[in-house]
Amino acid sequence: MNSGITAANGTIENPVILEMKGIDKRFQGVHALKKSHLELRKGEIHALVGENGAGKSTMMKVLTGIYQADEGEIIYNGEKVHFKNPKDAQTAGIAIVHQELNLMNHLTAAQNIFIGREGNSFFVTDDEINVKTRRLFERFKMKIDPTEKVGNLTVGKQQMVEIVKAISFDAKILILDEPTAALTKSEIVELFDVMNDLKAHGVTMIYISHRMDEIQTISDRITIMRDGEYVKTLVTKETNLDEIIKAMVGRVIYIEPKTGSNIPDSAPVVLEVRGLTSRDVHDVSFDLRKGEILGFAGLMGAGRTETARLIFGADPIDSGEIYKDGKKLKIKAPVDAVRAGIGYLSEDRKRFGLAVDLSVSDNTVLADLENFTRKGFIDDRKVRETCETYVQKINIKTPSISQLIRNLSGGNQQKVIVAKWIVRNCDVLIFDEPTRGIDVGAKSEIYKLMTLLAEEGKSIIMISSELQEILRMSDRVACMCEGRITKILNIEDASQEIIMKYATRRN
Amino acid sequence: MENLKRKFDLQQILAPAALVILYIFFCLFGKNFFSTGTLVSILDSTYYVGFMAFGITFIIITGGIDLSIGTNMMMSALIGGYLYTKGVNIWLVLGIVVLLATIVGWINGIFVAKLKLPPFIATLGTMMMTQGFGAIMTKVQTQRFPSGFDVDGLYKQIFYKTGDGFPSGIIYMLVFFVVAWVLLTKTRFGRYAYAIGSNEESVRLSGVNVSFWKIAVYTVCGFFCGLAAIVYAATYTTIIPGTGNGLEMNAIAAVIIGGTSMSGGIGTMSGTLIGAFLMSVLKTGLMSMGLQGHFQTFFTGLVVILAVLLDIYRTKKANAVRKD
Amino acid sequence: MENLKRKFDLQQILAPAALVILYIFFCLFGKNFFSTGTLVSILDSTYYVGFMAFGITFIIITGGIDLSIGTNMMMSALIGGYLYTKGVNIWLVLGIVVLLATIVGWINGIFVAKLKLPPFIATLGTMMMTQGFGAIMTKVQTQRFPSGFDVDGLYKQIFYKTGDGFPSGIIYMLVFFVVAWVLLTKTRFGRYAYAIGSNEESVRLSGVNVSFWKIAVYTVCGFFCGLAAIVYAATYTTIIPGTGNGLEMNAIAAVIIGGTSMSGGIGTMSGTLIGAFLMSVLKTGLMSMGLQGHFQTFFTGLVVILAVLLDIYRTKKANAVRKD
Amino acid sequence: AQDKPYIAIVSKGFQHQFWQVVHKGAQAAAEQYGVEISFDGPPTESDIAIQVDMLKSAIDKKPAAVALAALDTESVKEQLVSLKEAGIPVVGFDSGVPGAPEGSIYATASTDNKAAAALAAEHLFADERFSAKLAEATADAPLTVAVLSQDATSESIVSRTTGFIDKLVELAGENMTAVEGHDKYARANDAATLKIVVNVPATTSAADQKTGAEALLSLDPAAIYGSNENAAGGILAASNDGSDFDPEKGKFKDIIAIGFDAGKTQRTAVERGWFLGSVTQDPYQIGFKAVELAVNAIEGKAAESEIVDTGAKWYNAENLSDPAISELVYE
Ligand SMILES: Nc1ncnc2c1ncn2[C@@H]1O[C@H](COP(=O)(O)OP(=O)(O)OP(=O)(O)O)[C@@H](O)[C@H]1O
Ligand SMILES: Nc1ncnc2c1ncn2[C@@H]1O[C@H](COP(=O)(O)OP(=O)(O)OP(=O)(O)O)[C@@H](O)[C@H]1O
Ligand SMILES: [Mg+2]
Ligand SMILES: [Mg+2]
Repeated sequence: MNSGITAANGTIENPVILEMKGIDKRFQGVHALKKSHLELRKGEIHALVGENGAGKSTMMKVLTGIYQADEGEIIYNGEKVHFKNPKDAQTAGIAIVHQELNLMNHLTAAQNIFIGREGNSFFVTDDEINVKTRRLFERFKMKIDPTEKVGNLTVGKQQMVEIVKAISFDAKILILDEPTAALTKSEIVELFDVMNDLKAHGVTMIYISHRMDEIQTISDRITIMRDGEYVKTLVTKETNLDEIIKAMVGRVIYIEPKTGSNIPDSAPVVLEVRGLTSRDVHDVSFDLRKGEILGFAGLMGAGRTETARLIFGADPIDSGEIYKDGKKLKIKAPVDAVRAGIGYLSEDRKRFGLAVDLSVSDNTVLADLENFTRKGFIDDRKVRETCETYVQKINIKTPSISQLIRNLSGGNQQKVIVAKWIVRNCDVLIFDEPTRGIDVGAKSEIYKLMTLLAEEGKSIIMISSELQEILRMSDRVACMCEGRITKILNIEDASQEIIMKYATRRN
Repeated sequence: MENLKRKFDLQQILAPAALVILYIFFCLFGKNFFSTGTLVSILDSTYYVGFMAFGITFIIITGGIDLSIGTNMMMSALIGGYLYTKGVNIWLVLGIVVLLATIVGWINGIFVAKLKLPPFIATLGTMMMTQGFGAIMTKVQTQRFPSGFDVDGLYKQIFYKTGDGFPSGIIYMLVFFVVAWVLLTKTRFGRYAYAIGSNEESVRLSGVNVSFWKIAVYTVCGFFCGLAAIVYAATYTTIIPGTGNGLEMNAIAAVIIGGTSMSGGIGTMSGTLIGAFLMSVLKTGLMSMGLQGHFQTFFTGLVVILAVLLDIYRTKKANAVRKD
Repeated sequence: MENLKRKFDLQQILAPAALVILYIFFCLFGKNFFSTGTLVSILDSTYYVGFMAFGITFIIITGGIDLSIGTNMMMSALIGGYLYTKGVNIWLVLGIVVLLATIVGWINGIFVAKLKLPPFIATLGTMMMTQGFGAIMTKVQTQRFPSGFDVDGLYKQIFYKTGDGFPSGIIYMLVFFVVAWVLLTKTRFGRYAYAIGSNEESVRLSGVNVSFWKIAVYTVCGFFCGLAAIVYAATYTTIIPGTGNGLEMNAIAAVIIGGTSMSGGIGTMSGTLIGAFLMSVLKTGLMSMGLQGHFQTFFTGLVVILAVLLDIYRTKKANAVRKD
Repeated sequence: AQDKPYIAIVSKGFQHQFWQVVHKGAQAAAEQYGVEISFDGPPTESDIAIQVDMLKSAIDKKPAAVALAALDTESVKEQLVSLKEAGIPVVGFDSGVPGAPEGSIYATASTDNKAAAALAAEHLFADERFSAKLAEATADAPLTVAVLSQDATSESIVSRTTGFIDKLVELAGENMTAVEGHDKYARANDAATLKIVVNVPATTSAADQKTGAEALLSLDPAAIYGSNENAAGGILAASNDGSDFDPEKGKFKDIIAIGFDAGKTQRTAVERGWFLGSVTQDPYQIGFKAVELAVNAIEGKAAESEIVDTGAKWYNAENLSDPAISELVYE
């Protein structure tokens, strides 16, 4: 990739520093890890891949003493170890950056990084840790004020604080569980520099990600897991994408870019956005045609989500107009947008997409309940029938429609949300990071679904940080940078390089 | 899923079981506990708590709280009594009572949904304000509703007890229990209450007018406080200013014992009903065992904690499921 | 960042300003309000609320709540008075009072941190239990501490007022205000309180023994209730069984007025102190204007709401920062 | 600021009609003697802290005199002393300030609660239905008299409860009686043919008073007595506003009910003969005399007597028609 880093050699012959043998872990109902296995060599960057729910995070949580394995043993520096809690692991030099952000928003960056390490004295002062933190930030060329409250940082910066926190244990082994899920390309490059720097200092790293390009860039070896089982370990340089994916999903999936769009320029314009402006979005204008998929590419913080939220009425608009089928819309709240037939699938399902305590069926009809009520009462039969049809139609994997949505896998949750908007028969759907944190298998299904919807004449805006995804799905690509649309490309003219150019153009 | 089912069935069975067991226990060890007389007084002391509990169940399911229910009830009753003594027609008075309470509920709703005040704080404020207001309005004087034999005594016969001592109040209460139950389980109102309690933002982003429905929930709770005020007036005739705070905790206790989660999204109306009865049985029962008043307070507290511990233990499994 | 800074400075200024303005207001319109006598009675009525408020500030900053502080204080005082009348040495009694309250706090901590009960529920339970327990222990008898003129009156001179009327209680309170302030701002205890209130899970994942510190927080709150009990006894001499519930709301109101957030992570001890004073000034002031007791209740409620509205308005911008 | 002398009146309550009448009396006296008064009281009779604070701020207003009905003497001792030092005279009213430090109280206008309660006991004993039953009662089948006592803390309630019990014991004979229910009054006696059961509800709230009354009624006693308006209210609430005591067709027709104080519902119950009768104080006089005493004190007159008994009357269906009685029985 354009980060231009290649895996350093020589680590593969290094001595084994850590070995997890026959790790078995059950949760109520779920057999998360089945006699799983992992071997680390000193100073290597070891990628851990697998579909959602493969057991990667659990494996790491066992290693760092957050969960206790039911069976199996961990051998670290040649001796058998057993970490009862995260502290044990830390003191043994094993640090982790968790998949989901875990920061205390009301505390400063320094306080966050050194929480639990204020020293043994009962009294604490910040002077010392502020200095230490500043040094750390400088070392990795990060522009963050140690005394800034973390709540005021952007997600990217917060992620960096997390990483610095983990590093600050000067750990022998550093675990990064999907650290890039919320990072921009440039931040990812920064991160990789940091990782290589650490590698040079002999730190061993486990790197979990769903992004194959990154894995191929940064890792020395790759361990693949499937359904809580160890599949195989590959040497990055000696393998290729297909082999990895095959091992992950047990089948081959090709992601080839779309060659051309079959949406005629004559196709009617469904959504027309003019001069949309707010604090973080400036004068955004574009048309969305019937049956088209308009990709929104850009670095994180480019303003794509914000644009979507503005169109959807989730955040207040400063100025600008929105026309639907030629009619001007007055959108003050999501209610208005939904009435106008616009649906929005948030980039953060858990927080903005789902009512987790509710069932699949409740979530499916949530946006359209008034049409499922007769004389003020909810028509349960109609609800059931509708839901069952959609469960079939877009094959949502769930034991029953009365299943609590929180028990579904990410991919299937995403499908339910899609169903929600189709039920509400919205003809403009905004997918924000539709495949974030979703495994390769589920991904391709979501892609199929989107294509299907487009063919049915729905118009789709797809915000994504994964360029292959953009290239594969879009008819046209809108590139955003710092809240502005810098260019709208036809798919024929688009390539990763070109998109990146516009996505980083400052104007 | 299984967990959920099991939990649900247990829910269905456990609470009523506890109620029955407790009743039998007191029948065996209490003095003249097993008698229609006692049964009736158990019902009597359930009415007003019950109504408040029904109302606040909706709110707690949305993940909110209302500390003002007790004082709201008293304030409405007070002002009602005041108007009655000023010669306003009794039925009109009752109407006004309900209206007043409903308005207070609506105000709570505005505070919470529009002004975005945390429910605890907003209703703590209105709790103090209603308590003060009622006293101020009535110049801190005890207000009296007509007793059963005054001209206007009829309303007591309807809402509390007929001349020949039939507890008509229970009918009044059950009718509105059904209303509450239907509201919660069969209507958009109820469905949104659960949804909001489960994840408010995602409901908003589903194009639901959340603040409208939240206001509705608090208003309905106010309405039920009004109904409570009527039955309170009918039962105790005399309304004393500056009282009412503390009652909210009884109602909340009933809701909790009934298995509704304080964090929202989970709860049933039947649970609340049973919780309310359970508390009355406990109260009357301990008295009949010759235990002085304060054992009630103590044991009610104990029951609240045990009930929830049991609940946690039961649903541990269900909760354990993936947080990530 | 700016917003935050600005907010913070405002915080610093606004509350004290309000306090002063209110005081001046009453000096102008109250009857002989501007007098050392009045000032002293303002202090007097602040003591016990203040101590409870200090204690619960820690808990609220962790995002918890303690409804049992009022009844806990009363229970400890009751049992203390009981022991005293049974002839136990006064100083020993005071020690036991504090110990009892601390134990109750510790129990709350266990319920919340170990048994994972929601704080609201756990402390609702202990609230009822302590209230009942105190009454049961003392056979529902009023308990009396020595008044200033009895042999053991000395303790009053220390904790409440010297013979020649100097309000020594204020010293007692300020000393422990400093203790509370140091605890909150300068120690790991306080740091973790903020951290837990801000994001408990991440504190746990950072290898901090969260439940230990949570228990500590509730225990400390209990300890402060004990201190409150002493000054309450010293001020009012007579302790009545079955009272104390409702007081918690005054303490909480003080904390809220002081700008501490119910959702945890944000709050200051000085804010709480000012909040407590503000309420006493309001109380005494309204009385001195010849307004019936219930105007206090009303206006306190109003102030709570206004205070928080103001806070929300002030921090709106700060909050606006990216939700996604 | 004021030219008229100012008298701060701190009562034990404010809500009950009783206090309203006291207030009236006080105002009347205030006009007659040309003084300014303020009248305030805590929300419930267990709010000692509130009363103390009220008294304090009353003192801070620099009154010419203070009239006080203390919830509890201990808690106000200190104020009494400072009042004495400040040379501000204090008069007691209603239950007054029993056991106050020497010379801190000028005089007290109050009902002798013990005596008043004794009235009730006497009339109960005089009732032939009751005496008949008592005659039949044996040690194995003793007769029960139930007493509902609002709380075990306020002086006046306690003395009204004791007054009633003691008189009953005196009339029935020490060795014939036992008292149980509440430790404060309890006195065991196996030979007892008359059992007096006292109940003190959890709180002073109407709901708990009712529950207490119900608990007592479920023992089917020969008689039940409520020792103040609130307790009587509990009995009324538990008996369908008293109608259950209807001697012909009432649910509790064999139970003799006796109240204390007045109030509309209670008055009706007495009028209709559901209650055997009730004892009323003379709240108007209490208020009037209180101010009168205060004025005397201000003018430096010596008090004639420590206590000015404002009297208490037994009223029942018969004598209610008599206006002299009727005017005492407030609605
Ligand atoms: N606390 C838990 N309770 C119950 N089940 C759990 C828990 N944590 C994980 N699981 C289950 O264990 C399995 C492995 O989960 P895990 O999070 O390790 O997968 P993953 O490989 O990290 O997936 P992703 O790529 O989405 O992070 C999943 O089926 C998950 O549902
Ligand atoms: N609710 C919000 N309040 C304040 N600032 C916001 C909010 N949402 C986004 N921002 C800011 O607006 C800018 C655009 O953020 P946005 O999330 O829209 O970018 P994006 O292109 O969606 O990138 P990503 O979705 O990967 O985060 C960022 O600087 C972000 O900090
Ligand atoms: Mg994971
Ligand atoms: Mg985005």
